[in-house]
Amino acid sequence: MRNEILEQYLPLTPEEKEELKNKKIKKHHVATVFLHWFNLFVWITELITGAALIVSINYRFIPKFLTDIVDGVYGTRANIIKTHIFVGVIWAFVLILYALFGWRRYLKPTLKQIFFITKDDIDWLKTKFEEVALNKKVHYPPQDSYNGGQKLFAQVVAIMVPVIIVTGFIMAFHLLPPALIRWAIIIHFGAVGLVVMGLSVHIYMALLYPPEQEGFFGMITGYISEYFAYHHHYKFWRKKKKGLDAPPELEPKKDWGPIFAGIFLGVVLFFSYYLTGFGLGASGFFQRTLIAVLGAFAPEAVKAHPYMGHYWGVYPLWNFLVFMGFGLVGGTLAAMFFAHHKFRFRIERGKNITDIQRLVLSVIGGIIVGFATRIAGGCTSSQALSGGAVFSPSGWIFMLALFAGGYLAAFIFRRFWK
Amino acid sequence: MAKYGMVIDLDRCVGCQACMLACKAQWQTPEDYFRTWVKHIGPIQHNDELVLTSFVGQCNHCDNPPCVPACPTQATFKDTDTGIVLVNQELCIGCGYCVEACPYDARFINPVTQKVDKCDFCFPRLGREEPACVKTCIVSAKIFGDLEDSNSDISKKLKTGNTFVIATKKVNPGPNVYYKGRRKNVEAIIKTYPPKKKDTLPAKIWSNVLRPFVILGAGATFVGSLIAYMFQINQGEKEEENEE
Amino acid sequence: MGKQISRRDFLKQSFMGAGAIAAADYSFVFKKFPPGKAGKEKVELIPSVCEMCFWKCGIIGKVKDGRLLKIEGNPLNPHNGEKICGRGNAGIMQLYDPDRLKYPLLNIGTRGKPKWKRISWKDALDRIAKKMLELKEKHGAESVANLSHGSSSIPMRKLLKNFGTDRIAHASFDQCRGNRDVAYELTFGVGAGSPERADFINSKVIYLTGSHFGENAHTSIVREFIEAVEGKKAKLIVADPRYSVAASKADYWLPIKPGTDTALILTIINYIIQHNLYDKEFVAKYTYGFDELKKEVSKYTPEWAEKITEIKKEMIIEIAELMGKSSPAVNIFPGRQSTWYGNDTQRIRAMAILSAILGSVGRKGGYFFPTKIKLKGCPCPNNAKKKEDYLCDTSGYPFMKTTTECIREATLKGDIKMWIVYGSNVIHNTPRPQKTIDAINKLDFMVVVDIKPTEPSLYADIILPEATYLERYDIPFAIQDSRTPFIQIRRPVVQPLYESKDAFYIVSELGKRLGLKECFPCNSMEDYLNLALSAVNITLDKVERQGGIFRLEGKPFLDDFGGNYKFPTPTGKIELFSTKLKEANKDPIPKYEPVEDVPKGWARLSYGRSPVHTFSRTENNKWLHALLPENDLWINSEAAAKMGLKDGEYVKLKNQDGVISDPVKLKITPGIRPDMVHTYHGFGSKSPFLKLAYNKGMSDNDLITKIVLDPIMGGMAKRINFVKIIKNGKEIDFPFIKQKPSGFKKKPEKTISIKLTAPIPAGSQEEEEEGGC
Amino acid sequence: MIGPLYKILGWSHGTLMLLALIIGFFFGYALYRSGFYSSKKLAGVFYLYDFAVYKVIFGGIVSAGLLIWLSSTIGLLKFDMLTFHPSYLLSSLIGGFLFGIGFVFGGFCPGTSLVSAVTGSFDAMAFILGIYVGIGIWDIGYSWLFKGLNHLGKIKEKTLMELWNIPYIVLIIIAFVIVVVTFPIVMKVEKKFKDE
Repeated sequence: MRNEILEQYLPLTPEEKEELKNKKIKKHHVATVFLHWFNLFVWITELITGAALIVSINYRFIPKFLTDIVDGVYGTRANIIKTHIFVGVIWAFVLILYALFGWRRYLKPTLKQIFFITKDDIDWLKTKFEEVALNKKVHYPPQDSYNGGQKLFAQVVAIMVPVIIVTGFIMAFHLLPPALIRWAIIIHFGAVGLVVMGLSVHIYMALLYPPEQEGFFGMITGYISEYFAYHHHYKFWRKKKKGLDAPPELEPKKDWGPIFAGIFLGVVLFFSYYLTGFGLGASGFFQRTLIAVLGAFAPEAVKAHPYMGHYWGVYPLWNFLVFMGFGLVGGTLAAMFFAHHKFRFRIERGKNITDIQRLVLSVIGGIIVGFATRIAGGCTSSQALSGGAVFSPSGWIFMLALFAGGYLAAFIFRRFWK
Repeated sequence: MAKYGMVIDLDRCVGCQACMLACKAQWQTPEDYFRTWVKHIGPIQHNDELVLTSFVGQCNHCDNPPCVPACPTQATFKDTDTGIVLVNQELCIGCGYCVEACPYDARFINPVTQKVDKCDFCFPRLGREEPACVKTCIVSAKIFGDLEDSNSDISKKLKTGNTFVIATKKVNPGPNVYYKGRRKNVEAIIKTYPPKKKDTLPAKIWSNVLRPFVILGAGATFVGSLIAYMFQINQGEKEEENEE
Repeated sequence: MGKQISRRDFLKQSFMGAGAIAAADYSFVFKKFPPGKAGKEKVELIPSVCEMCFWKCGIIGKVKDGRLLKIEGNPLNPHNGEKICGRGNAGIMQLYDPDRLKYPLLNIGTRGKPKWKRISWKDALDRIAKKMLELKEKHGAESVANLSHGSSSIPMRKLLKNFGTDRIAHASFDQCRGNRDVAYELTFGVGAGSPERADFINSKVIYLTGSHFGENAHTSIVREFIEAVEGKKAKLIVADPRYSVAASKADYWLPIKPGTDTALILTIINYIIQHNLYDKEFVAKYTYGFDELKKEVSKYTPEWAEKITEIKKEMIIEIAELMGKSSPAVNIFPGRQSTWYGNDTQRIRAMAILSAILGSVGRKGGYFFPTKIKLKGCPCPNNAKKKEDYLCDTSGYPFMKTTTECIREATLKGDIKMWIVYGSNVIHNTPRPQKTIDAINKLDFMVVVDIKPTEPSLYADIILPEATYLERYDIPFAIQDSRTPFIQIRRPVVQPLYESKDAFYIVSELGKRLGLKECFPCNSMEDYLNLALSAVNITLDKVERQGGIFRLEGKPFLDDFGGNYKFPTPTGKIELFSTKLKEANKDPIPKYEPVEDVPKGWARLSYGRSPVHTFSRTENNKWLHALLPENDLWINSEAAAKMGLKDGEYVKLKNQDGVISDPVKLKITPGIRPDMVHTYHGFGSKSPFLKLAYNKGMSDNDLITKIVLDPIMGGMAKRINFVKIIKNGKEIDFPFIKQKPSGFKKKPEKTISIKLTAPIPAGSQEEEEEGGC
Repeated sequence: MIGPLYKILGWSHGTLMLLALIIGFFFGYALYRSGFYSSKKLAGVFYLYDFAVYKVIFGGIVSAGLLIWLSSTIGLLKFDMLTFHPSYLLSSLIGGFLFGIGFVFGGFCPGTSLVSAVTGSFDAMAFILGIYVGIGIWDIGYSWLFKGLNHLGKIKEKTLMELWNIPYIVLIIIAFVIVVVTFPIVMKVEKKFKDE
């Protein structure tokens, strides 16, 4: 595959160069352009206010006189932190929206490309270094829509931005106990530092370095000349022009057999009991997250409530079952990744009911299950499985009643799944 | 300009804890959190003498307080006019670096406001009324005043000698709360509640690993780009043509 | 005395407002305001009188839109000035205590396991009045008894006397300071007073017998005591088996063997007389019976005293010499709670005699005289029968007033059918609580008037919620035991919360229903106060405008009487030889009677106060509870080591009658004798309605079951109970550790001029380090 | 080291959170890889075409029971220090029955709904919305409607061993016998209904 590209990637004759120069190729979608310049605005304000906020000797990034200037501009330092948080929240909101709606068409392919380092990219870095430092005439190896340097910087940004947002929210809204807020602070500063490292190269390359100049205008208009594309992003040019060489797909793995799954779960349950003394549990996650949300709005009411009251600690989320829920989500994503399954939005339903009916049924099922877990004080994983393993009476009764209820309902509503 | 401090006369103090409650009433600190404390010591045997005293403590408003550099956003600072270490509630994000850094455990995180709370020598009452603990002390064991004003009560009391600070050779942030009293009492206090030099793991990692890495890294790329730009300028515009 | 600020300063301060009381907010500091310019919120300053204990300190309530924010001392009060103790500051949480009594309650459950029904005030008072009148017919007015404490219970006592019963006992007489007052009346003709009239400020020597200043935070006297000892460097002698706060400041600490104080004092008296150190001129002029005294005490020699009191004889001689030399400015402090071993009145008489022969009575540095202040009372005639017709056998006790024990006995016999318990936790303050509960169960009717649901309310048929001291007027306080006598007024700082009512409403409404209208002619407390104050021709609002205090002329010392003062005793002189005791054929001159020794394997249970609690009254106060949630048990470290006990462990105690206590935390310390344990009184509440206090700590009162009545005035001795330790069900005996005579003298301290640990001079802060890219 | 480590060694709450994350990770991994991201597979047990849920639960019970029994007999684990569900038998019965009905309606249980929602299934997300509503109804209505409903039929015993005083290993063997007997039957039933 690769040498085929190399053969076709020949230096251009002057005429071809002229011809390609005045033809335009669309590189960036308008949403990406907007997002880029929005990011620029955010990063400028956040860096200024952020750096101005950090004035202690042990943490300071910029010299004192600069922070005093910013202090002067904002009046009181309280305004600085308010601006910083306000802009941060807006930024996070926009990014999440972009990620949700732009997932399939933009984010997924871009991420896939960024984290897919090839030999060409490494060669590109070497040649770039020779060109800039040793001032040699170079011929770039064929690059995709993002060249090696841009991929490297994009990787840093892709990982560090969510980290910055998450730690930022923890700090701004006391989401976790002080001990973790302390960790959040240094991670936040470290992540910003990493991005800033890449930033100066990114700005120099785009703004001041002549050969890459056209890329800069590309980010304004969204179009670049075909020549620039051919010379700097040959693989992108080929894909755009000839629609070739999409990266190979890995075939998905099959599910485990139920017996192996049972034994695996048994071992996990054993380790849970051995390490912590508690069994597995899932319904607790929903109960405590609901309490945390309600508590955020009406802390007094929740604290005084006869049932919810004793779930309420100073940090309701700081609990075994809640973190088991986070772990569960992590485990699922990891499992999906290693099984090469594709993430796809879907609705599973029987043949003879419509999507809407299926959703309504799920909601009703959820309500009954949610309510039932409160009565029984647990769900399949905590009562049936964990309780069953230690033969707690309520566990076995719960399981038998579950099957009974289930078969009864299944018999009545067999129409939905047939 | 002034530098406020306090002298606590351990000989006069009877350990009645009125100061703790006056402070709590004035500043509504929640449940069992107190900005000032009276820790009863003894009666214990201290080199062949019986000792029964009270460690009356609060924020010492040190000359170079370890808590101030520990706070990233400088929410806590030593007010230059009065020498009092204050906390700006709006800037504080309740991370607790300063709480960990204080050698006297004089700070705590208020669970209601989720921000740091500490003694501020009754800053809003300054100049009009004595701090609540000084005013209510039934044996006038606490004397508050300006250390730099030589004829203030506190300076006169300090001149009578036998005054100590709770500091050791190793840990001496320059506290401004002095203790007057029999040597055996002060020694018992320092022995039971020594000032500890404390540091948190994240702070250590930050100052020894992350910060140098970030500063060097960002510095390197910035300087690198600068030099590259220099090269670019002195060998004139690089035309597109000689590209091949 | 604290610095007296003029009235102008005081008023100036109040108008400046007390600044931002809410959480500290220094946003203005950044506008570089000069410190001190606080916000302009309107904060009212209302002077009143504290009742977190009985010391009646003057306070100021800082109130903003009807809510009490802070309590501080009233600078115009000559006793405590702007100073108030921890409990005074925590008065706010007494007012806003969620568990306080809110509405009149009727018990529809059983006594001990109550179920409360809320009823109206009218209904409650009707029921009480109907019951009282019913009992008056059937069994006579004396079948109604009253156990009360605190200043707000005085109107109720007057009403009951008018109703026809004098069965009124207050714990302060037979459980606390009764025998001390009787001893002083027998010797000087006038009681020891509250606050005690000790002129510490001029004393050269102060002698304390077990008084633990600082652990009882009686503000004005602790303040003067410390000023004298630390300020004026008076010599302090403390005779206390426990290394108390006072002992830690003493020049001489005498770890005396419990029960032998009288022996020590009689030995000192004898030594001073033998070596002519006494004030001959004062004794000749003002005392009666000196020769009998000299003959009586001649047998008490220091050698004998060393064996009895376990204090080195050199030490006894040294302090006797010191007292002799420093007379008359020697202060033999009478103490306050003194019902200890059963011979307490004689002990305090001995102390009074010692201060008399040193000539310190009515002299600077000694014990000064009270100044009579006559206020008009409410004209309630006393229709109660004469004392002889009482059923309590007071024959054996010549100076006995009605005591709780006497009422308990009468109730068990069935002569008393109804109790009105007014502001007194009878189950916690009287020994042998089971006997009190048995007595209550025999009652027809029981009424409790209190601010908190303490133990007695569990057995009440009707509970009336009384307003706390911050929500009511009270009778005017004429402070006579003072060098500068004054009158101070308690007035409501905030409106009464819930449906709590003040004493005047309760008593006048009850009076109406009992047909005793003329007992309270005034229709409001203000009228009553104006009537009372008219005796010194001032009005209520004149006093209030003056900051709640009205000063009078005092005549505390002999010189104020031109050198010849007639003591109100039968002989007109200080009776070293008591004529009244002679008539009642008791020992006219105190003798040393040995007290039962601690049996092997046991330890003597002693109790005391904490500076942050007033016994069971403040256990449920949120802030005070935060400071001291439960009491701990002092136990000698040597003994604990032998018994295998560790500090902070929880153990139970068993006393000689087999009563087992709740678990208590151990405090192992060398500062107490091996055959003695000590704890704070007032903990271990059994009332589930007090959410904070319920079952916290151990009630020492449960263990005090053996009692001995003082032969002269019937006070209940309490320090004669012995305990063993029970750890995880196993009984552990106390080891016998021979105590050799001792006595500790304070080491001289060389003053060091330089500050010992010189701090780093300010201003040399590390240079501003230039960081960042 | 004698388990349960958190309780015996007195680890901090933070460590417990870390352990919860790790255990949750493997729990989620196992649920996903056993195919429980699809409600079709989950509901299969009630429509007889795929008894995966039944097999996994019983397999888990037997294998976990065996490991727990083995470790507690050789003294590696203190059985009585484990946290047991309080035995409210009647509540478990009612709760279980209702749970079964809800399970059939929605096609998920709380744990598997989370797994499937994360992988993009809208019906799982609807199910989770339902769960929150269900719990909300309980929380809000607790004081006046459902006060004691979750504490019915309380018995003292925490395990069947105490209740029927049968040794632990015997119960495990019984469960194992059930597994060995029922699995082939179930396999046959699955095959019959699978083609429908």
